[in-house]
Amino acid sequence: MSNTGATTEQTSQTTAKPIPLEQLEQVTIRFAGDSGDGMQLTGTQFTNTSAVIGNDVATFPDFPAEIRAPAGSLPGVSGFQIHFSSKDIRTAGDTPNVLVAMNPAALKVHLRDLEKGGMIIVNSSAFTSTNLKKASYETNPLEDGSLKSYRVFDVPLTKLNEEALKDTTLSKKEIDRCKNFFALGIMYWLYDRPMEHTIKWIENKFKGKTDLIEANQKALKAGYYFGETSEIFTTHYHVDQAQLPQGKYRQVTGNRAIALGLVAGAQLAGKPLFYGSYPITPASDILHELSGYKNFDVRTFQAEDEIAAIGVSLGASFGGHLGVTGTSGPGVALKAEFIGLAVMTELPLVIVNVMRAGPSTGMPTKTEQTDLFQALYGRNGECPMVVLAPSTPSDCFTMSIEALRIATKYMVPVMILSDNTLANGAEPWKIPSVDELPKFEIKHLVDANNFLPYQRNEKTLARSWVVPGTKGLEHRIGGIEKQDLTGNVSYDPQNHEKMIHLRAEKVARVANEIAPLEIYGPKNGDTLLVGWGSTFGAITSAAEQLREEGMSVSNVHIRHLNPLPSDLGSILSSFKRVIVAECNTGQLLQVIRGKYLVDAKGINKIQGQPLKISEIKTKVKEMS
Amino acid sequence: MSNTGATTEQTSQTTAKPIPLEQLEQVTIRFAGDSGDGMQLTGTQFTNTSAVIGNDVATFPDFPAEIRAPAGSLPGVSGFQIHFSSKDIRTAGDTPNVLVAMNPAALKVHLRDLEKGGMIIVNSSAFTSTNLKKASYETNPLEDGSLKSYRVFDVPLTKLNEEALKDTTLSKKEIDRCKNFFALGIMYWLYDRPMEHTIKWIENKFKGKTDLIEANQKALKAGYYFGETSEIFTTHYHVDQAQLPQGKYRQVTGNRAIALGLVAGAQLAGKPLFYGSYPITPASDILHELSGYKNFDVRTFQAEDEIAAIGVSLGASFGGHLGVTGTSGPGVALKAEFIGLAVMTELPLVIVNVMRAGPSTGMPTKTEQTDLFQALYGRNGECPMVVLAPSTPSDCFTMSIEALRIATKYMVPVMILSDNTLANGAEPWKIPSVDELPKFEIKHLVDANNFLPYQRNEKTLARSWVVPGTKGLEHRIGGIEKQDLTGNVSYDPQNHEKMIHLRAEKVARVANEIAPLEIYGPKNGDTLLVGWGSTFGAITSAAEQLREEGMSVSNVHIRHLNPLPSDLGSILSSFKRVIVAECNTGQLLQVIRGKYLVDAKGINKIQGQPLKISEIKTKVKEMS
Amino acid sequence: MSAAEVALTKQDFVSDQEVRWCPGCGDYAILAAVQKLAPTLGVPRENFAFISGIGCSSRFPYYMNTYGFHSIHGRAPSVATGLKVSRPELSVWVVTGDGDALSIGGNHFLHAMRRNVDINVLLFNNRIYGLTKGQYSPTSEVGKKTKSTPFGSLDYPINALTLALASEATFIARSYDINTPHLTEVLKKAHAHKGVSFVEIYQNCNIFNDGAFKHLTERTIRDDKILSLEHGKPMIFGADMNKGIVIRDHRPEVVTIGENGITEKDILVHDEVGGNPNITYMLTEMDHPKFPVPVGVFRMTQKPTYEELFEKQIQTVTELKGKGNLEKLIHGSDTWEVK
Amino acid sequence: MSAAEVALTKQDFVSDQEVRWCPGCGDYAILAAVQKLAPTLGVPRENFAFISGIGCSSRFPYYMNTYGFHSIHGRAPSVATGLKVSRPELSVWVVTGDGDALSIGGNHFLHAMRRNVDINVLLFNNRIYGLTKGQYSPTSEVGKKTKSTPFGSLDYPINALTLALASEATFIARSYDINTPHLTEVLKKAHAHKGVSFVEIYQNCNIFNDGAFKHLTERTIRDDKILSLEHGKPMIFGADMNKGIVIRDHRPEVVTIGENGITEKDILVHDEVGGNPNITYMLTEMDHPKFPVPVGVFRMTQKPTYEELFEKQIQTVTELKGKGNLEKLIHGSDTWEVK
Ligand SMILES: Cc1ncc(C[n+]2csc(CCOP(=O)(O)OP(=O)(O)O)c2C)c(N)n1
Ligand SMILES: Cc1ncc(C[n+]2csc(CCOP(=O)(O)OP(=O)(O)O)c2C)c(N)n1
Ligand code: SF4
Ligand code: SF4
Ligand SMILES: [Mg+2]
Ligand SMILES: [Mg+2]
Repeated sequence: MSNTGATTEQTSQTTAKPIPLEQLEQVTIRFAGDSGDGMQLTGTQFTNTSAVIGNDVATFPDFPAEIRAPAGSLPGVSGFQIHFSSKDIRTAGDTPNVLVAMNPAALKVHLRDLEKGGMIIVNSSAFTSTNLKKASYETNPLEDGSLKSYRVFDVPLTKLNEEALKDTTLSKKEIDRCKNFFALGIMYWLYDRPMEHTIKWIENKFKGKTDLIEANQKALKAGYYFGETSEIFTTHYHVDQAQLPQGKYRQVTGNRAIALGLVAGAQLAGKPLFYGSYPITPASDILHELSGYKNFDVRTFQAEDEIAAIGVSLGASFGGHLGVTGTSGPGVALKAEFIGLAVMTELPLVIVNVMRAGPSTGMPTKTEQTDLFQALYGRNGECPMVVLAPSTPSDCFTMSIEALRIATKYMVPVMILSDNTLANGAEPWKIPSVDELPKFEIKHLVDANNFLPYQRNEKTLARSWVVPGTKGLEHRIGGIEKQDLTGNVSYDPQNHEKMIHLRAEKVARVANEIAPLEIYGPKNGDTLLVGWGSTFGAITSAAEQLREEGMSVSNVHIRHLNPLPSDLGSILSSFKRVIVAECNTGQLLQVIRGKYLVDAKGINKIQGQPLKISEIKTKVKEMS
Repeated sequence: MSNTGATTEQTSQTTAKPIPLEQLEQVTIRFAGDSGDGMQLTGTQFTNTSAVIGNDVATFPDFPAEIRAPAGSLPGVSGFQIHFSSKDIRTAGDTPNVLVAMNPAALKVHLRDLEKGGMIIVNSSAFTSTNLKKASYETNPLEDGSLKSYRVFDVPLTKLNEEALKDTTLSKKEIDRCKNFFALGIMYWLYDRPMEHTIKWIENKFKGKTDLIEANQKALKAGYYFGETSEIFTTHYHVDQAQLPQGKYRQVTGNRAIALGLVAGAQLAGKPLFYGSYPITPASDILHELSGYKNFDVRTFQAEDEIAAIGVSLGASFGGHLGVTGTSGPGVALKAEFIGLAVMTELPLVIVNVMRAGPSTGMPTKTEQTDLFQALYGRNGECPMVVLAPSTPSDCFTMSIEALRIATKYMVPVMILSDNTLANGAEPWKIPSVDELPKFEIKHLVDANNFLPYQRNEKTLARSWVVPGTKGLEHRIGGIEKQDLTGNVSYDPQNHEKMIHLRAEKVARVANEIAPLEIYGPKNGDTLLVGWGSTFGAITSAAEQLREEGMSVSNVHIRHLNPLPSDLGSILSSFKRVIVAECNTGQLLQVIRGKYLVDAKGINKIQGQPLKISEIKTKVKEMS
Repeated sequence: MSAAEVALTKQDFVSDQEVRWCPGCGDYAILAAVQKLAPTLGVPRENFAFISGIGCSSRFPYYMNTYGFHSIHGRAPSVATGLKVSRPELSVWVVTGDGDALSIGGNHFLHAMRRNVDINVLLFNNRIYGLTKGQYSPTSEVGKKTKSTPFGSLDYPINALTLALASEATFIARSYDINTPHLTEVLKKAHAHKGVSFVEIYQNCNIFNDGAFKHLTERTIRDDKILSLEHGKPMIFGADMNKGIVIRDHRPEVVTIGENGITEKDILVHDEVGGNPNITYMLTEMDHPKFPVPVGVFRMTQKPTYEELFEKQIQTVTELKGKGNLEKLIHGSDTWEVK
Repeated sequence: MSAAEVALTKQDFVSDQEVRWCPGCGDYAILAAVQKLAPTLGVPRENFAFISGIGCSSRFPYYMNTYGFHSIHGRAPSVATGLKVSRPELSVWVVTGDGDALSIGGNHFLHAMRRNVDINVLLFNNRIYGLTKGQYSPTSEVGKKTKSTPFGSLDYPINALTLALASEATFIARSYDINTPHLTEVLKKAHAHKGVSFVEIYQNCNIFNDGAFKHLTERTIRDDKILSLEHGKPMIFGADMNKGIVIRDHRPEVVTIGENGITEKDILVHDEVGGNPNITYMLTEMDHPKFPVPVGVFRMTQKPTYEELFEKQIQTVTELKGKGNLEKLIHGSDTWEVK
């Protein structure tokens, strides 16, 4: 098992038997099994326990394609990766050090990602000839020597678990469903984590079902003690607490953070939130989450399609609520015409795009950053829109509030570009105090004197937000070009050009709000890595590691994609070489080249998978 | 009346009275009147006669906004501009030299475009107090001296026409409807054109209605003789034949040329054409036109919306027909998701976008080039598409054939970007001989041996086009990522990246088909003007005139926007200064800067009106 | 607010925008009727909102001096739904055309109907696309020759009323442009109805489809061609008021009172309130030339509106869970402290 | 081609792709029924095309060893229409779900019905969004608790059959996943019908909406809860075959044969061919618990198909004008010569 920290040997304090406890700086584990094996749950438990004991953690689930594949088949494999560390980490880890494989298919699918020499813990009970066939293994990999470059630990998990639970009242099927806790128990022992958190969680989860509580807890403990006593393992490991900033923490995924951010934003503004959406992977969870928050003055509306979803949200914005619509790439395509209407009518609206791999239906459960062009340019006419890109799951919270604030302050639609990596990846989040969050005031015009629907605020160029029901301010809006000030229909050539510039200028002025970019590393030098969105962790870590290796590499991460931060140009010109790393064929790259005329190059990956630290490092070295 | 040619005085040969006949090189006339005044017809007649007698001509209609406004009102004004010349011309003229105004509203709307000192022929009978009020004139401009910097010719057209036709059997209303022919008659005399063509046209048009034939012909002649005898005019004018290439000519608008090109392309390929569309200004005429060609194996389908329109067309392409769908910007937004499916399923499909002023509903009857970004980038995922842009009305014919050829040869969707200027503008078109047109063969695979749906032609990378009904080649396609070769569903990371590159490479290889760019002017020098689409005439003429004025200005016009011609890069680098002129805020500009890293600047106009030669010249001078 | 403070007049509902329909267009009469009706409804002017899609008809909001939204083609029902759900106190009207509502907007139309949002949907049916200059529409008759179908259209037309019924619209009615009193009465009832109200209005497009309803609505023949539905009254029509509708063999039939022993008592009585949907279906399907075309209110049934249910759910959940606490929400259930 | 040369078998219609539905999903039974039926229809395998949208159900084409197109969400009817119109000789089937057809695809659905294109539309109705993991659909009952409606859904459901009838579909039927013989019979008739055929198939999603139709289709209660429509037969149902449907007061009613003097002769006889649409309407609206749910063919009427009219128009115009001459066409009527 490779890791960057120094390792020391010491005797385990938790067990009597003298199994050496090795100190590690960080570990990446991939849990993999059949969709029905509960790997997401196992991974989440491991994660939460690790977080609670003070490690820094980051996770990334790898779901099977949307349809449930037959049990034991390759497409049915579900994976969950957790990276935990005694240092500050930013990604779910490039290469797992450990693979827990609950069946042959899981081994087959995930083996190629495991580091050479890594540890494999397999549920050997599942390596039956039927299962081997389902996974297209011709011979049993546990026997044919094909795994000899790894450290393989055969554990007949199914059987051991059955054994452990044979005295319970559960059916055989129910017993089998507990085996993930048996596996978790082993891993808790192996990485020296306490069982308390999970024991409590089981109690809560199965409240009222004593037999299930007992069985699952028993499985967990049995696994733990099996690790301790079986002599299969000759070492176990400890990863120290990380030095995280003081405070209260929770785990949060990007999708949940968006939901929470939208609720928070609405409450800060003192307005109802209206979320119109049509289900689509991987954005549906935002709808699910928000629909549970009805007591927060949150209104959710499942529309007949994506077009109607943005339509009702725009209608709600017209009515003075905070209209938001969420979807993924193909849904954004359908919303394009309505986004144009929002631009023209200058109403506030937030559009969330949780990007997935395209084009077309593409690979709905996989990640990609290929919708940037669509966000910037995917509409008819000159139709600029503010585009924000959170860079971590918890940043989704911040940027959602930011989106609502900008949308209402400038009276513009704002798109949030999240992606599958952020949406389903989790990280510890230092919970902000509500008092610290930026309140923002929304004023609806009510004064009927000298009212002109398209008169603008001098600073922001925003027109005023007048809510139907306000006496004396009756007016009409629509998608035909508007006359300056009055908002009446106008075909006047000069007026048209003026309005096009006004709408563009309004978006441009949002740049005034953007804090100076944070430069990770020296402020000038050889290479500047530029990124946006979910690649933040990988890029920043890669730059950091390259600096540690003696190279001159800094990085900036762009969270406002339109308008771009005003200091970006001067930062770019402070480096000899600019490299834009993104999960597409070079979309931000093209924008930056065109705007700043720097001969930037791209690091591009379009595999439906996040960029890895090592991939970035290798490429940067090649390009230097 | 200003004009660039020398003028000579000679005595008119067609009249006995010695009214001097002045020689002009070129003239631009704007006919303007109420929607009901028949100005489009009048303009077209004048154009056709001018073409028949050998002038070069170019026209541009300026329709009122879609809704019919009340008679006499400002929004109800309809205009038609014709530019005719003894030299080769390329635009409908920057600034009219002559304005024919049938009522006060027409005068009000169009006066600002007229050259200072220009000629105004007004129908003074229409300058009643009611009409003046409708046109928001507080005083009568014919009397208040506000027109003193123009040469105004008061003609009580309505009255004169009534007089002339008082002996016919027509009702008063019917008589009034003939007055445009009276005006046309005057203009024929004034510009020394024969009446034959129009006399014949009237006969055909009103076949069987002798009274109407007689009346209209009478009005025409009365106008003509009024010009000759009334002594209002002290000069009349002659514009010589232009030196056009030998051959047979007709007038053609861009919309008609697209329809003809699509039919021609289908016939050249020996396949039925399937045109699925939903009406939208200014693209509807293509549907109208094609729906009349049912005897050319043309199938037209008016769908329930734009999404269905592209859906049926893609279905027809799947069935082995040539699927085409046509619309304008907002419709393209709706088609985005289906275009992605066409990219993924690698079926041939042509999408016509007749651009209009946006964003949103915008100004539907006005022109703009603002959908380039949408064409290139307006879809989710990495979703490249071939984009072509005809540069003149008749080039629409050529590019439509080209689009069908590329779509079927490379198995890709192809977008044609036309615009309102091309769509409704007309020019003489040297009719090609059918034999000269490039035949292209389409082969549907029928051999069932070793069939793989996504196996590719080595040169084009096209997969084969297999038509349902072909025995042994049953296969399934769809929008989920395809496995290389088999086309089966695949979530494999490496395969995904490979397929993204293959689809991009297929589009990139279309560059092999593009002829070297024509450089107008010297092959290197100070300034290169770059353009695309309908600005061809204005840019080329501006460059030519600037050269004549001694400046070093060349231009290239890009007809293939994706992929860009492979020689563009080296051409750009042969000039000190690159200026991209377009009717948007700089879309091609941004693409060129990003791709070639040249510090190109833009000349941009977004007024819903075409760029003028003079505007380009002024800007180029400012920028030099 | 329940009533305007100062009595409003028609003029209060006329906006400052010049009306831009073709002279003679049926839309003028409908506009005038609405402008005249609006001040009588007891709704403050600022509480009216007119939402439209795209089409000649959809220009309507510009001419009403109320709140208005000229949205995009076919999508007005969704904008109106969003508005009504967030502002239930408003009187929200959708103005749409046969292309806007039934061609591109068919899906939003049917979902608006089934949701029973309390909006009033006025469909100006001129059986043509007016704004785009005359292509056939989903309500055009088969064989219609238009710009896009020079040899005749092939699609069988859609019956908007039957579609509304199939989508369980709670208020369904029909009227026509040139009968202001009838139109006004129908619109008044549409407004009064709690729940979605659908009104088809036959409207003449004198430019691209002139006379489309002449064979029904012209004053001289109207009585014979149109059946005016009135609640509680037998379905009698005809210049001599001697024709009536009966149902025989589960089909409607036209009979003559006084012939074959038919008396007024035999004639089907219209029940717009407690109506039998099977009869409503027969009525929506009755068409020229076999039958007179029914106008008036076909049905008016009660069920909770979408926005009522929506508000109630929010209330119920809030009562159950208590007003949400943001601090608690963002903490979630699983936190830990780093010291 | 009128018949396959060598007799085809079910196996010929099984593709090489592994079927990826959840174990126990109702889709399996429907797939098996179609694969078994296909070889018996006398259509060469290469002349079948299955077109779908997106959803679990829409994976169907991948498993049929025929031509297939897995298109985008809700749009299958348009792709199928384009294909059928350009290749009338093909047997074109649309496979869709309740979300695919009635939510995002509602408009294309209704326009496909009204056009009467000769395609067979199979709607797998599981009253839930399966693929996106369990949100309510337009056919979900009011108050449905799902991921997106934890406190219950508010929208009134859509009745797909009534909607098809309102859109004038010429063939309307219903069957259910677990009754293979019935389903096969219905699909066979759908195939035989010239014109659009709409078949709603109740389908169990055992993961996200398990048992949605259990109260109707379970073997033990089926006879009491389901009314099997058979042409020319009285509408009798019930375990003891003693319940029947009569129409009273223009409403259907359940009666018991042998009670109150009711005999078999009083029972309404089903006429699927010459059917009275007013009765069809009553049948499509009959629902649990008040009524047994009808299955079988509700109606099967004849009118020219869209593609027939389409072809005929091309022929007629071509006969009238002569085969088009490209040279002449591009010359137009107004040319001049430059010498
Ligand atoms: C997305 C989109 N597609 C097409 C159009 C063009 N369009 C505008 S109105 C219209 C149809 C109008 O017909 P109808 O709804 O019957 O209204 P009418 O003009 O007859 O009142 C069409 C096709 C558009 N504006 N937007
Ligand atoms: C444009 C678009 N929007 C949303 C989705 C996500 N999506 C896929 S299938 C589906 C609904 C599936 O429900 P249904 O049609 O009933 O099919 P089932 O899975 O139940 O068979 C949705 C919302 C999508 N693929 N594309
Ligand atoms: S085109 Fe027809 S519907 Fe439109 S304004 Fe004119 S008359 Fe009215
Ligand atoms: S989710 Fe439901 S409908 Fe989809 S495959 Fe599974 S059981 Fe079938
Ligand atoms: Mg209409
Ligand atoms: Mg479903």
